[in-house]
Formats: sequence, C-alpha cells, structure tokens
Amino acid sequence: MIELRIHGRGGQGAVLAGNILASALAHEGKHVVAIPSFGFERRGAPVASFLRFDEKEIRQFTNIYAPDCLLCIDPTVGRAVNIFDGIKDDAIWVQTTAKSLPELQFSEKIATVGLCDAVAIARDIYGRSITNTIMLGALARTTGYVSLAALRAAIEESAFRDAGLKQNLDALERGYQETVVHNIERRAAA
Amino acid sequence: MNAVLQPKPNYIVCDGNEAAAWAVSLAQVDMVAVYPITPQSSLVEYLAKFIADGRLGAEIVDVEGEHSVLSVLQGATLAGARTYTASCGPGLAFMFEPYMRTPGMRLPMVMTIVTRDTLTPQSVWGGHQDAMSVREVGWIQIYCENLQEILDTTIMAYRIAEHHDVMLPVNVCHDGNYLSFATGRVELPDAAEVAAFLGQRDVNWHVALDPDRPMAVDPLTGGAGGPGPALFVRYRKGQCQGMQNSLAVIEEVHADWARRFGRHHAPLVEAYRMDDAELALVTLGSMTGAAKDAVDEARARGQKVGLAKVKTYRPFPAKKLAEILAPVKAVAVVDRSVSFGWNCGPLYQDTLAALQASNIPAMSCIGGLAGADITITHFARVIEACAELAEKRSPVDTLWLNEHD
Amino acid sequence: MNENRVDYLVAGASHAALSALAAIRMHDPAGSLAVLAREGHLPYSPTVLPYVVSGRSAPDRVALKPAEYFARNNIAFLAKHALQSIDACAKRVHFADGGTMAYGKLLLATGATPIIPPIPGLKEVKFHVLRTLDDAMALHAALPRTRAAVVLGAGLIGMHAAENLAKTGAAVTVVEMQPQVLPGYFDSEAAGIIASVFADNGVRLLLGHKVEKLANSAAGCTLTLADGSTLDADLLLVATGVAPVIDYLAGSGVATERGILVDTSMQSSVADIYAAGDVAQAQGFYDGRPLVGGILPDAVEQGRIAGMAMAGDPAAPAYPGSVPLNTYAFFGQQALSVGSQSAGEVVLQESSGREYLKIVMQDGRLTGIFGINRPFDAGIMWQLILRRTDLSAVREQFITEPQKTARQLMSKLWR
Amino acid sequence: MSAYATIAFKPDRCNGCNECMSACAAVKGSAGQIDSRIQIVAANDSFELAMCRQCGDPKCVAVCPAAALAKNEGSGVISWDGGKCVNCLLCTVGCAYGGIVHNAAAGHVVKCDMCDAAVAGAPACVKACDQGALQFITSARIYNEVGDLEDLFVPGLSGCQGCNTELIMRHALRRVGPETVLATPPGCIPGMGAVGYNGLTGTKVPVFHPLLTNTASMLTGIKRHYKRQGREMTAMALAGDGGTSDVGFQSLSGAAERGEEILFICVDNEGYMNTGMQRSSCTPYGAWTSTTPVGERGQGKSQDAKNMPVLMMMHNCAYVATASTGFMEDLYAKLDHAIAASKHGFAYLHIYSPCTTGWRFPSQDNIEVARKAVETNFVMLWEFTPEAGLTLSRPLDQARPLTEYLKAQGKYRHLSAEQIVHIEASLAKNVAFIEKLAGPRKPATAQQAAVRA
Repeated sequence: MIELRIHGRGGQGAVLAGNILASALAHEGKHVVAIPSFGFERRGAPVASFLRFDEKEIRQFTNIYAPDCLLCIDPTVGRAVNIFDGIKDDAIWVQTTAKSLPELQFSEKIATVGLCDAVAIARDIYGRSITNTIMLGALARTTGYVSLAALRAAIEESAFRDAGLKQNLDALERGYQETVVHNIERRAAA
Repeated sequence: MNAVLQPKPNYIVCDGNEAAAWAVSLAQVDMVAVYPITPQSSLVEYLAKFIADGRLGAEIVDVEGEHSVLSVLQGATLAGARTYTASCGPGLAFMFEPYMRTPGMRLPMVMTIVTRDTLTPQSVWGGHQDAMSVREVGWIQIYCENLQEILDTTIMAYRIAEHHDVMLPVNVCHDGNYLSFATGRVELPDAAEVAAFLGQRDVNWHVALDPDRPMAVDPLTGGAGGPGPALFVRYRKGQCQGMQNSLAVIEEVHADWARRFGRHHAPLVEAYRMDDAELALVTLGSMTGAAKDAVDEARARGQKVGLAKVKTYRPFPAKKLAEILAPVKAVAVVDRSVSFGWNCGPLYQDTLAALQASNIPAMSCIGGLAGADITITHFARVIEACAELAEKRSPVDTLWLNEHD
Repeated sequence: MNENRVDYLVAGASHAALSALAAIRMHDPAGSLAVLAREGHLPYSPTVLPYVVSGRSAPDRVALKPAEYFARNNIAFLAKHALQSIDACAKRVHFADGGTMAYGKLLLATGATPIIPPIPGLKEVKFHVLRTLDDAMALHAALPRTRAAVVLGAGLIGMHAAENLAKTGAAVTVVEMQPQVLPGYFDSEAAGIIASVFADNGVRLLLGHKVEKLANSAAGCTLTLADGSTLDADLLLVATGVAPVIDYLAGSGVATERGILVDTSMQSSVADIYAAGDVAQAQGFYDGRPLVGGILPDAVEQGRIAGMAMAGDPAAPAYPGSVPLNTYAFFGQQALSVGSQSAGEVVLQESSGREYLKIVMQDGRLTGIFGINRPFDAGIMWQLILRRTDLSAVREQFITEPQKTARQLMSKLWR
Repeated sequence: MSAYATIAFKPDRCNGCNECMSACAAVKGSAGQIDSRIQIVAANDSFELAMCRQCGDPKCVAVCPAAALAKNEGSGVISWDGGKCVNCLLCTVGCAYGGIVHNAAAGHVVKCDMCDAAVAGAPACVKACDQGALQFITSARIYNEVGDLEDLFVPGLSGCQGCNTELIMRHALRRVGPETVLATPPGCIPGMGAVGYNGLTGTKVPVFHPLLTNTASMLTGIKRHYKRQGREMTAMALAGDGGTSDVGFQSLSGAAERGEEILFICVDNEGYMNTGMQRSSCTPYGAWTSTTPVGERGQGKSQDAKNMPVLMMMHNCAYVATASTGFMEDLYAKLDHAIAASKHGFAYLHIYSPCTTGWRFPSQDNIEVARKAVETNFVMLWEFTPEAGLTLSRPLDQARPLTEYLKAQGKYRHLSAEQIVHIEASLAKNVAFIEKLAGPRKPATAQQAAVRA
C-alpha cells in the first residue's frame, strides 16, 4: 500500500488533484481511497489531502500520518506547515518550485525529489497559477505510480470542457515533460 | 465531478455523497427536497446537477430550511411520490418536528444522515451524535461502512421502507467527512436491474391525500377514556410491530441484493473473524475498516480478537448481536457519540441490553467526535483495554480515545 | 300520471286550488298532480267578474295562471271536468262524463254557486247570475241594450254589478231584503255612507224590500214588490248569495253542514280528502264554530294549508280560523273591513262626510277595524288580529293613529 | 329557486331624515313623502320601515283576482300591471308589511319596484341614504351562482355558537370544490372537528392536520407531485393567524417565494382562540388576551399587530387579498380570484374572522362586528396582483368612528383614552400606507360599487 499526502493552498485544487489521481489509479486496476482534510477552507490557507492505493481492498477511512510520498503543488506552503511531518524513510517528494535542488531544504528521509516549475507553466497555459494538473504530470514522472495515459483519461472524464480540457491536458503533459527528478544518493549512504 | 456513467467499466470513482446521489438516481425517486448543510451540501448539489442534466427525472424543491424539507416530502409521499433528502446535525435538529411525525404516518421515506456532531461546542465535523439523538423516534437507521455500501444500501432502503410489512422511513447514515468526502471506486448497478429489484412503487396505499380517495389523514386520536386511547395504542403497537418486521425484511432484501448484484453486505450485524474470538470489538460506520485492520494486526500478534459491526442500528438487532458475541470473554464497544445520561456511548448501552442474559463484561470506548480520526493505533489501544477487561472482569471507566491526540 | 291515477287531485281551479298546487309543488316537485276545472277556461277569480261585465277586464286577460304554468310544473290541467261522485273507499272520483280517476290525496275546492231564491215567477223570466266567466260575458253582451236594470241583492256581487251597470248609463235599481247594503261587512252607519254614494251616482236602492213575484213583460220582466209597487227591467241580475257546490258528495261519507266540514289541516271527515275555499266550512276565528267564509284571502290561506298537509310538508301550520275580511272600492271610494263587528267593544267610531272609522277591541287586543276613505293596512291589521297582539301599551296611540302604530308594531314584531 | 338583490334596513342607523322618501317620491313622480313607496315610521325611540319586501311566496300575488301582480323570476321584483288591476284592494289584505297601499293621488295601489335596480345600480332610496341605514344587498348572486355546490364539511362541526370561522370554512371549501386536498393546521378549524376524531373524518375532501409550522411546505409536496403527474387539483390551506403569522411563517414565506401553486387562506381571529385566547402577532394593540391580560400593570397587548397581508404582498405572490364575512360578495369574488391565481402561483387570502368567544361579544353580533371592522377601516379590504398592484375594494375615506368597532367587543373594554389615541394613530398610519400603495383612485368597478353600497 502506498500512502500519499498532497499539500497545497485553498483554491488550488489539491482535493481535485487527489480525485483525478484516484480515478487514474482506479483505471489502472488499483484499489484507491482519497480523503481530503476538512475545515473551513479559506482561499490561500494551507490544505492537505490523503490518498492510499494498493493492489488489494483498502478498508480504512483515516488520515495519513506516515506518507510514502509528498505531492506539494504550492511553492511556499512548506513555510507555513511542516510538509515532511511523519514521512517514511526513503520517501518521495514532488515539489513545485522555480528553484534548483541545492536551493531547497528538506527532510533527510527524502530519497527522491521531483521538481517542476509549475507556477511558470501555469502562467503560461492559464495565465494564472493553477498548478494541480501540472503537478500530477510531475508526480507521474517522478514516482511512476500512475501512467500518463491513465491520468489523461481521468482528466478527459472530469468536468473540464472544451478549452479548459485542452489546457489541462497540455498542463499534464508539460508537467510530465518539464520535471527534473533527483535521486538523493547520500541517503543511501547514511 | 469525475463521475461518468458508462456501460463498461460499470464503476465510478466518487465520494460518499456522490455515491448516495447515484443511488437516489437509480431508485428513480419522484421528488427530492433540499437544504444545504455541511457535510451534506455536496450530496444535494450532486442531485441538483443530476436533475439539471436530466439524468434524474425528479422534482427538486429547494426550500427555506430542513423543517420544510421533510414537510414537503411528507406531502409528496402522501400524494404517492417516492422521495429523498439528506441532512445532519443542526439541520436534523431543526427538522425534528416533522421528523418525529414521519414514522407514525408510516411514510416510507428515505433520508441520508451525513452524520455530524451536535452543538455545542460549535463544530461542523463528523460524529454520530445527531443520528443517535433521534434514535428513538421510530425511523429505521442503517449505518454504512464504505462507499459501495452507501450506494447499495441507499437503494435497498427504498425496498425496505416500502415493504408492506414495514412502511416506515429509513435513515441511511454515512459518516460526515470520512465517508462523505472520501473518494474511491464504486460499482454501479444496472439501472434496469435496480428498477426490477425495487419493483412498482406503492407508497400511499395505506394513507393518502388524494381527491380520488378522500380521507382524513391523522385525525386527533386519544382522549380520556373511551375508544380513543385504545385506537392510539393499536397504532403505536402496530408501529412497533413494523419496526420488528423490518429485521426480517432487511435480511431478505440484502439477500436478494446479493443474488442480483453479487455484492453481499451483512444486513444486521457483520461478524469479522469471530470464529474463535475471545475478545470482540463492536463498531458502527466507517471506523470499522480501521478496526478490521487492527483486528488483523492483533491476530498477527496472536491475540484472538474479532469484530461485530452493527449495520442496522434501529431496530436494534439484539438477538443477532448476542449470538455473535456469545463465545467471547470481553467486549469493547466503540461509539462515535455519547449518551449524556449514562456517561458512555449509546451503542454500548444497546450492546449491554443485548448481552443482559449473559455475563460477558463490556466496556465503552468513545472516539471520532467532531471529525477526530480513529486509527488502527486507537483500535490497538481498545484491544489492549478489552484484553485487560477479560482478565479483570471488573467494570472499567469509559475510554475516551481522542482525548490526548 | 299513470293509468288514470294521480298522487294529488285538485278539484276546482280558483284561488284555493291554485294556492294548494303551489304548496304541493313546493314540497313535492315530483308527485303526479292533476287539477280539474269545471269550465273550459284557464283559472280565473269570481271576484274579477264584475269588471269583465263592465269591460274593464278583458276576458282573455283574467287568467290567474297561464297554460305554460301547468306544463312547467308538471301539472295536468283538465278543463271541463266536473265531479259526479266520489268513492272514498276506492279513492276514486267519477266525472259527469262518465270518466274516473284514482287519487292519493284529493282536494275539494269546487267553490260555490248562486242561490236562486224561491220567488214565484222567477223561473219563468229571463235573468242573469254572475258566478262564471260565461255569466260575465253574457251580462257584458247584454249591456248595450240595457236601459233599466234590476239587481236582486246588495251583497258584494250585487253592488259591484250595480255600479258597473250604472257606469254604462243604464238606470239601475237594487232590491235588498235587509235594511242596509253589504250586511255582514259594514254596520248600518258605514253602509249608509256607501248607500249615499250609490244614490249620488244615480243608483236606486230599495232596501228592506222583498220581491213577491215576477212576470215576463215586453221589455223583459216586471217585478212586484211586497208593498205592491212594481219595477220593469230589461235586465235582471239575481245576486242573492251563493252556496257551496257539494252535490257530488252524496254517498261519499264526507261530512257536511252548509259546506264541507274540515279540521285545522283542512282535512274532511274522510282521510285523504281535503277541502278549501268557498266550499269548505272551517272553524271561525273568534268562536271556533265552523262557518263558510267565502273570503278570497282566506281561500288562499286554506288552499295553502291543505296543499302543505296533503304533501306532508312538516312546516304545515294549523289553520288559525276564518276572520271576516273585505276590501271594497266603489265610485272612487275605498272601504275596508277587517274582523268582527261584534266580538268586542267598540273603542272608536267616528264618521264625517264620506269618511268613517270604527275600531273594535277586546282585552286590549284588536278584533275588528272598519273604515271608509280612512287608510290603514288591512294586511297588517289582519295579522294583529290573528296574532292576538296585545295593544294595551299603545292602545291610545293605536286608536288615534291606527295605521302608523300598526306599522311600527309590524316592523318590530315580524322583523 | 333564485335569490335576489334586496334593500336592507338598519333601524339603528336611521336618523329619520326621510331623504329616502323624498328620493322615492321624486323618482316616481309622486306628490311627496306621503306617497313614497318606502315609508319610514318614527316611533318613540327608533325608526321603523314599511315597504314591499318582494316576498318569495307573495300573498299579494296569490290574492289578486285580476292577475295584476306577478313575481318576476329574473329580478325577484313583484310587478304591478295597471292594465289588469281592477283596484279591488285585496292585495292590501295579502300584504302584512304595508308594502302595497292605495295611493289616493294615483287612484290605484302602488308598491316598490326596486327602481329597476339592474339598470340603476341601486334604488333611489338607497342612494339617498347617507347614513347606511338602507343598503342594497346584491349578494344574492352568491346563492344563485354557488348555492347548489355541495358543503364539503360534514354537518355538526363543534364550533362555538355563532362561529364566524365555520362560515368561512364552509363557504370557501364548497367554492373550491371536491378536487382539493385540504390542510388545516392545529387551531379552531381542526379543533371543531374538520379533520375528525379517532378515525372519523369531518370533511368530505382529503384533509389533514399539518404541523402548526409546516402547512405551506406539506402542500408544496402534494401539489408538486400531482402537477408532475399532470393531475389538476387545488392544494388549499385553512390556517389560523398563529399558524400563518407566527410559527408557520417560515414555511409560508418559503412557499410564497417559490411561487408554489397553493391557495392559502388565513382565517385571522387575532390570536390563539382555540387554545384559550392567547396573543399572536396578529393580535392588535390594546387587546385583552389570556397572555396579555389586564391588571394593575398590564393593559392588553402592548404592540401593534403584524400586517400579514402586506407582508405577503411583498413576496410578490400571484394574488393577495383581504376579505371579511361582513362583505360576502367581495369575499366570494376574491375567492374566485384566489382560486384562479392558485393555478399559476401562490394565492394568499387573509379573511378577518371575529371570534365571539375570544373577543367577548354576543354570538349573534358576529357579522355586525365584522362589518364594523371594515366600516371603521380597522380592516381594509384590498387585493393585489403583481400586474395591477394594490387596489382598494372599498374606499377608505368614509370611515365610521373607530370607537364604534372598539366598543362592540369586550376585549377592548379596559382601553384608556391614551390607548384609544394610540390605536387611532396607528390606524391612521396604516390607512395612509395602504392608500399610498393603492395610488390615485381608479374608477370603481361595478363590483366595487356594490361592496361600497
């Protein structure tokens, strides 16, 4: 079972990203449960959502406290909350950022990092910083949990229409293509 | 959202609220009345969208409050309509006056309670306190464990409610937050097969407001002496009989569902790994999945633990639960609500009543209030406490699971 | 109607009969109903006949009900049907022409017929009577050739006829055995005023005179009076009174005296046979003794009560008794007579010129009021008498202003 | 049988001015008051009337030997035919009302012919009476138009003696007809047995008690479902003012806002009269109730009444009107309008219903109190549609003194002069408000004229 935690800010579509990912995983025959965290979601406030998937049935409907993977679709939310809280050893971290790896601080437990300047891509595609679909591409590229084709199918089934659908498919594609994956060698050494 | 109805594959990925909305669509209800409240709002939004899209041919009445929600549907049911709504928490409280009246009129309505803790302290998050507060009003109450059970049970609820031996309203309860918003894969039954399963609707054969069948509905009944109170007693007794009849009907309907759709859900109480169990957990709703995982882990450690999930809570399947729990040495009942009068959980009280002929010790655990998570770790604690109880066999205090999270 | 049987059979077609028809239909819209008229005309009132004689009323405009009325109310109107006999056991009547009809309830409202006095020679001379429309038309036809008319009897028919004959220009003489005109309705003082008006209009009144014999003459006939004087007449009208038509009752078992004796629901001595109007002998108002009233408003009331009783109308009242009533307009003057002259004490009697007023009371209640050219509401007075309204509190005011006081009482009492 | 328009006389309003007699004489070319066909008779302490009652079974006609009198079945007027009259005066014996009398100047009998009122609008005598002592009652049309409709409540409802609400219920339901589902929330209406007791019904149409709070909502569900099935029916409420303006207001407001096709009739007896005469928000200022008692400190209700019909008008309902049993013709016309409006939107009819028990007046005075309420403007009769706005059913500028209304009821017996000033001031404000909503006077319709008369 893989446990994934998605971080973002209210209004960016972290919950939607979780649901699209859940659909894509389901299409690939996985058992999956996505649970959003819940509260009074103000625009801009930090939010998280949780996703589990497995080859067998998932019974528990609980939050995730020790994720295998972090997907962070906002460049700055890490300053507001400790996104690395509780992560497992050798965890994967997929982050939207314009910075390069050396400029970033992160938990020592992280073994793989996928970086994508999703904000820039989003401005390019949408004219504003909607990063969720782009970062699903980044996730696929970094983790290999899910195929790009399954994500594309999930996006096509969702409520996007016409130009919006095309933008999101482009966003997914560019996220996938423009992500740089780093394997943190020293972790293994440590 | 990302819900699509396609011939193949015949599943959708959706959250619990949407699963309920799909069930309502498949049941081809005539009327829904809605008023939004967290965490139910998206459920009625899905219904409104289904109706706006023409996917569900029902009348939707957007009213000014929950009190009217149920009142509109009472009128519609008396006119012959199959009806649906959903509410929770303060909305359910505001609805209480017509809610109280529905079972007495034997109206076979179905209402989801997307369970929410009650005020106060002010809270918008999950908990069973709302549904538990109305447990003695005369509605059948069925709790769901997961998304698939929400869809399947909501459809089955119509057949249970409309059964001529029952004719009572049904609450299908699913947990606010943990089921309402959790997304997963849900199998969609075929619409025509659902129609065949439910059969011809006939909801007002016994009481109607229909100019073609003039009658006085619910005239004053009772008074000091004379035939009035006797008539009232016969109505009340009949209503209680309808509740008892529903136990068999619920089993029969679940069996037929399994036959037709290949999915079996325990109708009254599910026994999980109880065969040689010495300790038993009793659970209700979405907490059960984590509890089952905790049972598996305990079993792996060598503890003989089992679990009884209560699905049908009202009428209370006392006989069934007593049978399942009969072999164990101790029972821990986990409630997501409290009984203020007894300083314990209400399901615990019911369990005690079911066990009254045995001398099995039981304890009350309360968790998951106001959106709190009950994890495998919490259940591990419960199992430890239960083991201790089995050993000591003396009364223990209520265990408040999330007090120090 | 089915096989010559009706639920209700009404013999007679004047006021009492028509009033009964309306009352029956009010309560029973469906029961079969037939009405028998002796003559060939639509229903009319004997009271209108003097005006047919004078030409004021055209014979074709006096019908009290049009033929359409009977059709609309599902009433069989059978003209030229006179009763021959009644088989009360079989509840069947026999007609003069041999036909029969069975009934459920039978109302006898056959009215009255003129009395022909046993004066020698009367049967030998040509004379008129005035009881039927045919009588009136014959009399009217005779007017243009009439120069000298003699009327026997100064009752209402005689006086009306005399006035109308006089208005055609004929010389008219009225011969009356009684010493006054209109005996029974007005006292001698009032009758004197009326007589003087007639005299002023050229009518010769021979009061207290008896005709001894009659004989044919060249012009018509000659009358010899008891004092030996003679009168020549080219037109003779006999108006010496009427008697109920009850000849068909022989063998029926229906009890009669002068007329058909009835109880307060107008039922005769035989079940299901009722009588009303001039043929009935119902109780008097003052002493309860049965009398033949011969009063039009009384006939209407009796017919109504009989009809209601026949139809089983639970609202049927008991007949309160006959009160003498009359209104009499003559030569532009008005005389009203309501009640009894004798059943009480005269509390007012005054006259001056052609005005006259007399009030009779007993125990503070009105029993009679009579006037000439002194207006009061006869209908209200009749009600005050019938209701035996206690006038003690307003006695003086009533005597001074009877019309105003009676209206005040009416407005309050039957509001 | 037909019913007919009639001239009604109210002795207590007559001041003996005899203008009616002058008007009659003038219009009939008579010599003067003495020859008038209407005669006002001055008594010691009152005025009485002698005139033709246009009897239903007229004796004057029955006793006329010349067929000169006849009752016109169309108009009900007893006509006199001079061409047939033989001047025998027997008709004056038949009449017990002094309604047909010999007229010396004319040389024959004369009687009232109602001035051919169908053409004239109202008889001359009525028009001449500025005291309201003579009224031309044209409400017979109600009987003729709806007299054959079945009473859909069973006989023997146990309302108080003289209950005005029972009158409203029976008239309203028989007009609406059997294709109806009737809601009667807790109150006097079901209390008198409309829904029945112990399994028995008091009504011949489907009937139920909603909750006091949810009448309009239950009707919504019923109506919507039948409409969905294409079935024509009327969803009708007969609710008291408490169930309308207090605890029932939310559901009512919701249904009105949604434009539900419901006929909602509020029977306003200004309080909870069924449960022992407690105050409601419709109870007027100063009124005694069992929860606004009169004592050393309490002097009846200390707030003004909520103006329910205006509130409903502000919901922009398809139809809103006020009505009174003192003006049945107007009430019936509004019932017709409300029924028609309920086929396409929310129709709200607010009927004032004096309560003999709770308002403390003799049971025979109910209609009188209802009339006085309207005649003093305490109750204003109007109707509203979104198209026409608010129109007055009766002008407000001829009001009788308010004290006539207040004095008719025991519930106002304790009022101080200051309280009466308060009520009068409130009323003036209300009247000005309604007049402003009504705008400049529109030409009165015939029906409005009849109500005014």
